[in-house]
Amino acid sequence: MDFRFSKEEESFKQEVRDFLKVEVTQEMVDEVERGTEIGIGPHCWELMKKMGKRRWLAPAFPKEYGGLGATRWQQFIIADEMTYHRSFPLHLCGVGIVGPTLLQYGTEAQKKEYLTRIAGGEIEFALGYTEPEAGSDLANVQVKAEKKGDSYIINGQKVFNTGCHFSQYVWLAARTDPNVSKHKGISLLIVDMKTPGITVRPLWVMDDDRTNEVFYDDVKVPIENLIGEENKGFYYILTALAHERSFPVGDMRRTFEEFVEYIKEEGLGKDPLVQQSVAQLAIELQAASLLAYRVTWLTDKNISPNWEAPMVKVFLTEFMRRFSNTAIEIMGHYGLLKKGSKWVPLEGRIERLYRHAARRNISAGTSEVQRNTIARVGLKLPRG
Amino acid sequence: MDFRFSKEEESFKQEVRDFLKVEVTQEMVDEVERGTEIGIGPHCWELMKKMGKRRWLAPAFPKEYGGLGATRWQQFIIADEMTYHRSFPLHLCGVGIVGPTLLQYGTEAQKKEYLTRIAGGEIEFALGYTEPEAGSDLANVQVKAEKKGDSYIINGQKVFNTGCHFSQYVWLAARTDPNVSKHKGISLLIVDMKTPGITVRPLWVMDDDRTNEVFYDDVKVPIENLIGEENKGFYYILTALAHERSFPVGDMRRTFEEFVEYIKEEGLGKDPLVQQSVAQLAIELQAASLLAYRVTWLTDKNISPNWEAPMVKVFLTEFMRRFSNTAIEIMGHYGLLKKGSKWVPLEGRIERLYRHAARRNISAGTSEVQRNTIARVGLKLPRG
Amino acid sequence: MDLALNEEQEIIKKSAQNFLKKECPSSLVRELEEDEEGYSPDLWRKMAELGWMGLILPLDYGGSGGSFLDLAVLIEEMGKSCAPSWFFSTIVLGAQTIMSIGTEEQKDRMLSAISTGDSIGTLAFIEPKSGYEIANIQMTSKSNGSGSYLDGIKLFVPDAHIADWIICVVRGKKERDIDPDLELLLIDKKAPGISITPLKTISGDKLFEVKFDKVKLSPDDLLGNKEQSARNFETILQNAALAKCAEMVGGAQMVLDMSVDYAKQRVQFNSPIGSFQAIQHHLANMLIDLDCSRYLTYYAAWMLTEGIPCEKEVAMAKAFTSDAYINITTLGQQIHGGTGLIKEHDMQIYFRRAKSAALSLGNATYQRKMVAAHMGL
Amino acid sequence: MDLALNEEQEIIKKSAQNFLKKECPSSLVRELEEDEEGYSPDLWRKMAELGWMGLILPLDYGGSGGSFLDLAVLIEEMGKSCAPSWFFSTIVLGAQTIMSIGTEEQKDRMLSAISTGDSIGTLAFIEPKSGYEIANIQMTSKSNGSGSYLDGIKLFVPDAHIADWIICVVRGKKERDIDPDLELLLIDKKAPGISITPLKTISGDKLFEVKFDKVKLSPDDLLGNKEQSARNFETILQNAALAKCAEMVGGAQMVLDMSVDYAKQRVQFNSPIGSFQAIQHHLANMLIDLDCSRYLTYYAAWMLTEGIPCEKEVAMAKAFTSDAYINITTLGQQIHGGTGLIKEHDMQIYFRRAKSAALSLGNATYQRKMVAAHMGL
Repeated sequence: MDFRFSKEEESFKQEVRDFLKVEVTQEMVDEVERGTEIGIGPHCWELMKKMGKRRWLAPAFPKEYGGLGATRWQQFIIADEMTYHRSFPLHLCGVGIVGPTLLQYGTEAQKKEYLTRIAGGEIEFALGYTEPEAGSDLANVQVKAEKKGDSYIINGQKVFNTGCHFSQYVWLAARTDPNVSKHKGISLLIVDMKTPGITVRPLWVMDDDRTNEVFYDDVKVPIENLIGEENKGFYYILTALAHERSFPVGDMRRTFEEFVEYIKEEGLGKDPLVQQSVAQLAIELQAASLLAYRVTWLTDKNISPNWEAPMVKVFLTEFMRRFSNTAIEIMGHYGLLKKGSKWVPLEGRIERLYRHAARRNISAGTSEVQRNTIARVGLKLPRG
Repeated sequence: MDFRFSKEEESFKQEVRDFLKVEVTQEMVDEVERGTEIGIGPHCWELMKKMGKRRWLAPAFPKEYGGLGATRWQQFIIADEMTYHRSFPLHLCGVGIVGPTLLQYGTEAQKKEYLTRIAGGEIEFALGYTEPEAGSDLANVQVKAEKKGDSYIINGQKVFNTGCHFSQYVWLAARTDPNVSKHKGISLLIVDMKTPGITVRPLWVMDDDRTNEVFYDDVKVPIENLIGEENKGFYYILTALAHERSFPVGDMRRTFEEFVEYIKEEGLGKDPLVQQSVAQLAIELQAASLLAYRVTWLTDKNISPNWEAPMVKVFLTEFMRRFSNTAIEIMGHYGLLKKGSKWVPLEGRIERLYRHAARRNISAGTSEVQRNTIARVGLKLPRG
Repeated sequence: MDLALNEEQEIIKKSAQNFLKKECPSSLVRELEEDEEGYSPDLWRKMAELGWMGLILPLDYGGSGGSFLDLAVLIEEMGKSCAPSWFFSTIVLGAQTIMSIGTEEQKDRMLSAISTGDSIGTLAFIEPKSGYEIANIQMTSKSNGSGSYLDGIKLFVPDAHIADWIICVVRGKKERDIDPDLELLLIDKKAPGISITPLKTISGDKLFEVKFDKVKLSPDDLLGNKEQSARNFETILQNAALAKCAEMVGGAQMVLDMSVDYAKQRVQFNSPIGSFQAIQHHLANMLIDLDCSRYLTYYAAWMLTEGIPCEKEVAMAKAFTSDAYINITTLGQQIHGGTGLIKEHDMQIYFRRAKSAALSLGNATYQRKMVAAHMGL
Repeated sequence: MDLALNEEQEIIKKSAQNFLKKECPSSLVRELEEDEEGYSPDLWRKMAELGWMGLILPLDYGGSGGSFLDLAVLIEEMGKSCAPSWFFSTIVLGAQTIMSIGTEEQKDRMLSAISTGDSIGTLAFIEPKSGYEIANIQMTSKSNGSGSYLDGIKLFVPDAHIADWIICVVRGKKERDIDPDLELLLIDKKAPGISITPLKTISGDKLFEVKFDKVKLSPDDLLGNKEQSARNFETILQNAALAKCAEMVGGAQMVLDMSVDYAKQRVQFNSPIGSFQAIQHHLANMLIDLDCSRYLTYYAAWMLTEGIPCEKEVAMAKAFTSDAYINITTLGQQIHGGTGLIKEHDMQIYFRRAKSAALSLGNATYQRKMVAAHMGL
C-alpha cells in the first residue's frame, strides 16, 4: 500500500501548480465563480488555449490529437490542482465525453475535425441528453432525428442542456427508431449550434447558474455527424459515462481550508460544538479524497469503477450539502449573505455552495440513482 | 386547542397513580423488566387480577364484560401511568386484540367464554401470526387449518410467537383455503395451548427476551373456535390492528428522567456537547408524546389513525434507538454494563434498551413498513 | 384534550388562505424578492383592511384582541405563501414589544396607527460582534454637553427601508442589578444620523445594516420603564421565535404538498416516481418532521395563550422546527429534481428561505442550549 | 499510489481467514461469550503457532518484525470472525507498550515469552472517575516505611482473568514538568493484593475491575524510563485505537456480506427483499460507510507504518469508523428482521460488539476533539 504520489507525479504536480500560480488571475476566478451563468468566458477561453498548448487540457488524448497520452494520475493531478485554484468553471464535455467517445467510435474524419480543436481549447460541446420526460430515465428520449437524404432532420425539445449558450456544438441524443424498445432507438449526433432552427432559451438555476431549454425545429444535420452506428447511441452514452469519472475534490478542499481559517480568525474555533462539527467535516472531506483516489487507482489499472465512481459522486455532493449547511450555522447570520453584499464573509462562497449543493445532488444522476447503482452493481442486488 | 386533561381525567389519573404507588413493588418491577423472558409472572398475574377488579385492565370493554366502557383518554391514562410505573411487561393481546375483535365479530358464546376472563386478568392470549415465510408479508400464512367434521386440524410452523410460553390461548392465523389469492384464504381461530400436538420451542432474543417457534402437528380445534366467517381472517387482523394503537410513552419518559438525573449527579451535564444531545432527546420525546396524544384524540373522535399510529410507532422506536445510543456514549464505558454487573448505572436499563430498541424497530411492523404505510395511506402515494 | 383549531381560527385560516392565494401569488413573491425595494403598499393596505395588523392588538387600540394561537394560525398561512416579512417586523417584532413593555403613552401613540396599517416598524438587535447573544450587545447611549445620543451599527435589521420607526436594543449603563442590562429605544427612522444599507441574503429577505451616527435621543425614546424592558426582552424574542416556527410549519406544509403532487405526476421508468420506495420514504420522513414541528409549535403557542410558562417548550419548538424545515426543503428539492432548481419554480424559494428562517431568532443549537438550561443542565 | 495489500499481507489475510473459519466459528464465539472464563488455551496456542503473537515483534525476540499494516490486516480478519480479545490485550495493548517504552531488560524479559504465546497480559488504565481522559488518572504509587505500594481501582480492564501481567497506568509524582505526568507499571498479576471482579457487558467482552490493595512495588516494576512513558502513552493508545478500527472494518465487512446474502435470499411479497429500494439504499449506505472507514483506516495505518506523523489521521479513522460501525450494524439488524435478533443468529453478536468497539479507546466525540486540536481549533 502506498498513498504517495511518485517523484515524477510530485514534480508534475509542482509544474501544474507553478503554471496556475502565474496564470490564474482574480478576474479569471470571478469569471469561473459565475459558473454557467456565462460558462466559458473570455479569460477561461484564454486559459484553455494556454493549457492546450501544454497539452494539459485533454491530457488523456493521444499526442497526435493534441494530448499527452497522460496517465490517470496525471489527469487527476491536473484536475485537482485546477479546481483547487478555482481556475475551471465546469466539467468540459468535449474533453471528458466527446473526445473519448470519438477516439473509440468516431470516423477518421470526425477525429481530425474535432479532437485537436478540443484539445487546443478552441471549441466546446454541450451535452444534449436531458428532456422534459427523460431525466433519471435517460432512455426515454423523445427528440426525433429523421433521416432524409444525406441529412437528419431534428425536431423536439431538450431541457437542462446547460452548455448550449456558450458551446459551439451540441452532443445530441435523438431518437432515430421509434419502433424498437426505448434503449435501442437512440443515436448520437454532433450538431453545430449555428445550424438554423435551434432556439436556446435560458433557464436560471437557484444557484444563479444558467441552464437552457433547447428547441429543435426542422434542424438539418449532415449524416456524417452521426457517431458510430445508428441506434447505438444509448450504449455509447453509457460507455462515455464510464470515462467521465474523475472527481477532483480540490475546490472543496480549498473552500474548507478558507472556512477553517475564517473560524480561527473570528475566534469561533474555541466552541466545543464548533470543534465537533468542523472535525467531522474534515474527516468526511478526507474520506471523499480517499474514495476519489480509489477511482483513479482503479481506472489507472484499467478497471472500470462502475460503482466506486457513483460512490464518490453521492458522498462528495452530500458532503457539499452538509458542509455548507453546518458552516452557515456556525457563521450565523453572516453565513446567509450573498457575494457582493456588505459584510459578506468568504466572498459568499459558502452561501452559494448551499444552493449549488442541492443541484449537485441532482444533476449527472441523482443521489437516489447513484445509490441504486451502488446496490445493483456494487452489491449485485436484483432489480425490483 | 387544549392540551390539558379535563378535571375528571386528572382525578382519574391521580386515582390510577395512587393505586400503582401502593401496588407496584420492586419484585413486580423486576419481573416486568425481565420482559418476555418470563412474560406474565406471578406478581403480574396478581396485579392484573387487582386491576381487573377495578375494571382497569380492559377499560374499553363494556361493563357487562368486566370493562368500564372507558373513553380513549381514560385508556391512554391507564396505559401511560402503568408504563411509567414499569408495572406492565408487555402489550396484552387479550385486551388489545382479542377483546375488540370478539366484541365486533365474535359469537355470543365466545364473548361469554372469554371476555370477562380477559378483563378479569385470568387469561391471556398469544398472537399466532408470524411464520418463517410470513413476516412483513403477513398474508403469506402457510399454516393449514383443514376442516374435518366439527374440528379444524392444524399443521405447520409459526415463529416469533412471543406469548406462547405464558398464555392460555393462541390467537391463530391459519390458511383455510389454499386455492384463492393469499389474502382471502386465511381464518382466525382460538386455540387452547393445552391442546395435544403443540410444541413450543424457545427462541432467545438479543435483548434477553424470549420468543418462540411453535409447531402444530395435527392439532384439533373445535369449529366453534373460528372467529367470524371462515376466510375473512386477514380482514379481521387488519381491523384489530386499528384497535391496537395506543402508544404510551410513559416508560421512555421514566427512563429519560432517570437518565437526566444521573448525568446531573455525575456532573456530566455541564458539557455543552452533552447539553446539546440531551436537549435534542428531550425535544424528540416531547414530540413523541404529542404524536401519541394525536392518535388518542383521533380515536376518541372515532377516526381511525391509519397513518398517524404508524407515525408514532416509527418515531418512538427510532427515538429509543437514538436515546440509548446517545446515552451510552455519554455514560462512557459504564453505559456498556449489563444489569447485575458491578458498577452498572441505572440498573442497566439503557444498555438493555440499546438491544431492545433494535427489536422494537422490527417487531409489529418494521420501520420500513411503517414508512410505506405513512406514504401510501397518509399521502396517498401509488403502490410500486 | 382538543388538538383542533377553534371556529374563529378556522375562519382566520380560511380567509388568509383565500386572500393570499389571490393577492400574494408566487409571481408577486418572486417580483418583490428581486426588486431592491420589495414593497407593495397595496398588499400592505389590503392586509390591514382585513384586520391582520390588529389581530393581536388590544381592542382599545382598534385591535381584535386575538391570542397568540390566532396569530400563529395567520402566520402559518403567510408562511405557506411566502408572504413578505413586513407583517413579521411590524407586528411580531415591533407591536408585540410595544405591547409588552411600552408605557401607556407609548401604546396610545403607536398601537392604533399600527393596527390601521398606517405605521410600519422594525427591531434592531444584532451587532457586528454580538451574534445572537443578548449578553454581547455593546451599543449604548452616550452623553455629551447637549444630551444623549446613539452611535453604532446594527445588522440584519429586517425591512428597515420601509420602517417608520425602529426599536433599537442597547446596553444599559449598569445602573441596575440586572443581567443583561438592556434598554429598548423607540427611534423615529427619520431622525438625523440614521443611514441604512441593504444586505443581500440567500432568502431575498430585506435585511439592512442600520448605522446610527450621533443620533440624538430624548427621554421619551426609552420604551417602557427600565425594569420591564430588560426582563421582558428575552421573552419577546422567544415569542417571535415561536411565530417563526408557525411560519416554517406553513412553508414546510406547502413544500410537502408540492412534493407529493409532483411525485404523483412525474413519470420516469414508466411509473410515477411517487411509487418508488426511496421517494415514498423521503415523503414519509418529511411528513414525520412536519407533524412533529406542527404539534411542538401548537403546544407552545397554546401554553403561551393560556399564560402557562413555556420558555422551554418554545425553545423545543424552534430547535426542532428549524432542523425539520431544512430537512424537508432538502428532500423536497431532491424529489423535484432539476425542475425544482429553476428559478421559475416555487420549490427553490422555500429551500432558500428555510435556511434563513432556521437561523433567525436563535438557531437550533442556540435553542437546544436554552432547553438544556431549562432542564437544569 | 497503490491501494492494494502487498503479497505478504494477502498471505496473512488468506491464512487468517482460513484459520479462523475453521478454528473460530461463531459457535465458539458464542460459547466463549457465555462462559464466564471465556478462554480457549487451545485456540490461543494455535494462534501462537501461526506466529500471530510475534507478527509485529522484532526478530530479536522471536517475532517476524511485521509492520502496523500487517497487524491491521490480521486484526481485520479477527474482527470479521469476532475472534476473542486476548490477542488485542496482550499484543496491541501489552506488547506494543513494552516495545515502545520498555527498557532493554524488560523487552528481553517479556517479548520472547509473548511471541511464543507463553505470556498473556493486559493494560489497566480507566479509573472510576477518570472516563477516557488520561489527565484524570488519579491513582499513584504511595510510600510507607517498607517501600512503595499501589492502592486503588482500575476498571474495564480486558482479560485480566487470564493475564500473567498487567501494565498499570498511574499518575507520576509531579517530579517532572510533563503534563500529564504518567508512570506505567508492569505488575505481576500474582502479586499479593490484586483482586479482580468480572464486569458484565453488552458485548460479552471479558472486562474486569482490578483492585490493588497495598500491592508492593519494586523499582523494576517501572516500565521504561520515566520520560518516555509519559510522552508515549497517548500515542500507544491512539495506535491501539487504530487497531480497533481495523477490527471494526472487519466486523462491518462481515455484517455487510451477511446482509447482502440475506437480502438476496429472503423473499417477501414474492420478491427478494434485496430488490426493494429501501433495502438497496440501506445496503448502499452501509457500503459507503464501510469503504470510507476502510480507507481512512488503511491510510492512517500506512502512515504509521511509514513513520509519518499521523495523530490526526488516526483520530479521523477512529471517529468515522466508530459511527459507521454503529450505523452498519443497525441497518444490518434492520435488514435481517426478526431472524437477526435471535441469539442463535450471528448478526446480533456484531450489533452488540459494535457498540462496545465504538466506545473503546476513545469514542467518536473524543476523537473528533483530537482532530480539532490537530487542526489548531
